[in-house]
Amino acid sequence: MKKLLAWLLWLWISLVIVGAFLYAPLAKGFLGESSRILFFHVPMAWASFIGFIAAAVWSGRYLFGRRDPRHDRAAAVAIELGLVFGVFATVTGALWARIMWGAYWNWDPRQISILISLLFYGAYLALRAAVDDRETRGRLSAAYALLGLVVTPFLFWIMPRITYSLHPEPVINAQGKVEMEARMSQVLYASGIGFTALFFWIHNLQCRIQALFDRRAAL
Amino acid sequence: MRRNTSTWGAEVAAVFAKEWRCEFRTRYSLNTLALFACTTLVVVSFSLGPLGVSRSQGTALLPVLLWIILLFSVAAGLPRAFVQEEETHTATALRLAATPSALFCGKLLYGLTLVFALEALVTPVYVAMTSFNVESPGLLIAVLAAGGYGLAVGSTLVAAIIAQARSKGTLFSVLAFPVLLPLLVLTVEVTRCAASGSAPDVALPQLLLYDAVVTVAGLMLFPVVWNP
Amino acid sequence: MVSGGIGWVVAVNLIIWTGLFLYLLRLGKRLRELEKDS
Amino acid sequence: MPGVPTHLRFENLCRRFGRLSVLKGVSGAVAPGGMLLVTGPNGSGKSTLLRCLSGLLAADSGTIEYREEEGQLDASERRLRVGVVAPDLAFYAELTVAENLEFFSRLRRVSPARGFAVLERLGLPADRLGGTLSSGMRQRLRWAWALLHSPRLLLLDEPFQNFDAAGERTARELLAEHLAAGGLAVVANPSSLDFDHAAEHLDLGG
Repeated sequence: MKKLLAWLLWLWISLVIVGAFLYAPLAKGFLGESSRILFFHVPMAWASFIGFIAAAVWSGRYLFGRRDPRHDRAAAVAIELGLVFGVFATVTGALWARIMWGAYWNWDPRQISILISLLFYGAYLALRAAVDDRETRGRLSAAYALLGLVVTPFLFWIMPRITYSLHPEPVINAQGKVEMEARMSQVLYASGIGFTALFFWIHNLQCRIQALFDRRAAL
Repeated sequence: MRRNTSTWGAEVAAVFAKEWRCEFRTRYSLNTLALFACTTLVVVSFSLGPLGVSRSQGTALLPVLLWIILLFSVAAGLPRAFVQEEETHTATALRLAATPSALFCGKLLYGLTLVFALEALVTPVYVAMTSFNVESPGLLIAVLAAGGYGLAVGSTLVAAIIAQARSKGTLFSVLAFPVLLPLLVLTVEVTRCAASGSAPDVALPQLLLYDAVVTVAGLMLFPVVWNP
Repeated sequence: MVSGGIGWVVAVNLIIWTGLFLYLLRLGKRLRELEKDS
Repeated sequence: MPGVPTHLRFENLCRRFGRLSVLKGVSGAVAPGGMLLVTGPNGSGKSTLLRCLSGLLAADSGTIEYREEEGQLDASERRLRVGVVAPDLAFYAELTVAENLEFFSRLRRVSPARGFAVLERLGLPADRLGGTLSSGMRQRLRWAWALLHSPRLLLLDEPFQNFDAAGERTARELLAEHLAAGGLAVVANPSSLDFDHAAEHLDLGG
């Protein structure tokens, strides 16, 4: 059964790749094919945030539940993976910015917000590295992850209105609704689902690897 | 003897009184904060002074530097409140005697008084040395109060977290700055409005909301951070 | 309509994705073995 | 149900620190007026057990059940009710002995007079700064602090450490009075000191 799901995911993302380049039309007002990076840049950012939110949920269950080490491990792995996806999202975003506006980094509010949340979760990993006792480490990092769930949304809420936004707001969510042709949004959402599924598959594998390490460390 | 609210307030007062009594005996935090604020103040105004920042540039640049001075001064002086409890092992006695929420509020009040004292020291000198023209001083005081509160509550919570880790000093900055950055963006924006005299449309309510949100997070998370 | 360039890009992407996918599958299999005997 | 007598029961407590497993399924119980003597060589987990019982440390597994008149108390409530004497307990060096006790009596919600009574009984210099106390005086201060809120359960880790003859005599009297009044005590000591009181024995072995 798991194998079937895996191959289904393989097919799903393959279709997304084909769709992104052949099926979806070009976004209006962009330089040639470069807009197609949208189908990979945005979903990775989504997967990264979903990872951080999932980590906060696991942290909450760890703290206010039975202090089950599995929840602590799941939260830590979700944040590590969220950082990896976040870095990929930032790199692809910078590449796109380079093509579109001539500079890798132009202090666009969306870029700033992603960067600061990556800083935050980088600090989370620094905290985990600085505490030896397993129980204390779980407790403190879970609290910080929950603090992140409270603080990082502020970034995304206040940043866009404070500084002028170069980010393609009109395409993504000007006035909150997606102004894209049907075929584009189909591919985008399909890609979002595909990347999120990939995220949690890798998360599952990484958790099991971590569990084996912990078991051997405890022998 | 159930712990009712009236005695909860007495616990908060006891913690607050203890913090200041210890502080007056050693003056550790006061000295650190004052010295740190003065040195950064001199460095900043020196870099601005000779350059002679023009009036228009001033309103954009000076608010940022003011809040950077305050941020770094707070980062230097405030974590001690919890770090010293762990390093001198007095935290064990405190864990066995104090109600966590009362302890958090006591330490927060202590942090608040430190931050407001810092602001009262730094801001007038800063305005004088950089000839920072402020159109509406009332708004400036409001943002100093709300921003100072945010700095205090954020720093107190993060200090409680890093107090139980190794390498506390560096860890505090690494963990605290991403938490305090949204606050800084808002305080700089409102300070800029105060300088130019324009109305801070949405930034001030957002600043107050940030304070409220972090306070609630602090009250919920501190007991879990403080106790096993 | 499909210019050569796009076709190549799609092909390369598919190969990379399939490679990553097979790696993850193999990793899953080895993990199941490791978990079985420990 | 009238006041259920205070009692403590813990079952197969386990705690490990990384690779080192310190508590391997420790169990025990104490009834009102009873005392449990915990012995074992250094590093056998005596202090860890007491820290778990006081709620300062979370056990990895196992249960701790502590009941007072009002009923079952969880770890956070137990933590504030027990009286603890332990070598790693320290007080504020900048405050005098009286100020330390006054601060903690306000936290414990007991009248400061209680602090002075305990202070007198243990012969502590009220106006000496905490930092300038000798190790024997510091141990007396720990006893004074532990008895401030007249706890029902005493957790004593090497209770007579650094004491002179007078100090030990006073401490033994206080312990005897506590037990006579129906209080509970768990005492951890490397060697099984001669306790005139009938004590259950828990040896954590080598």
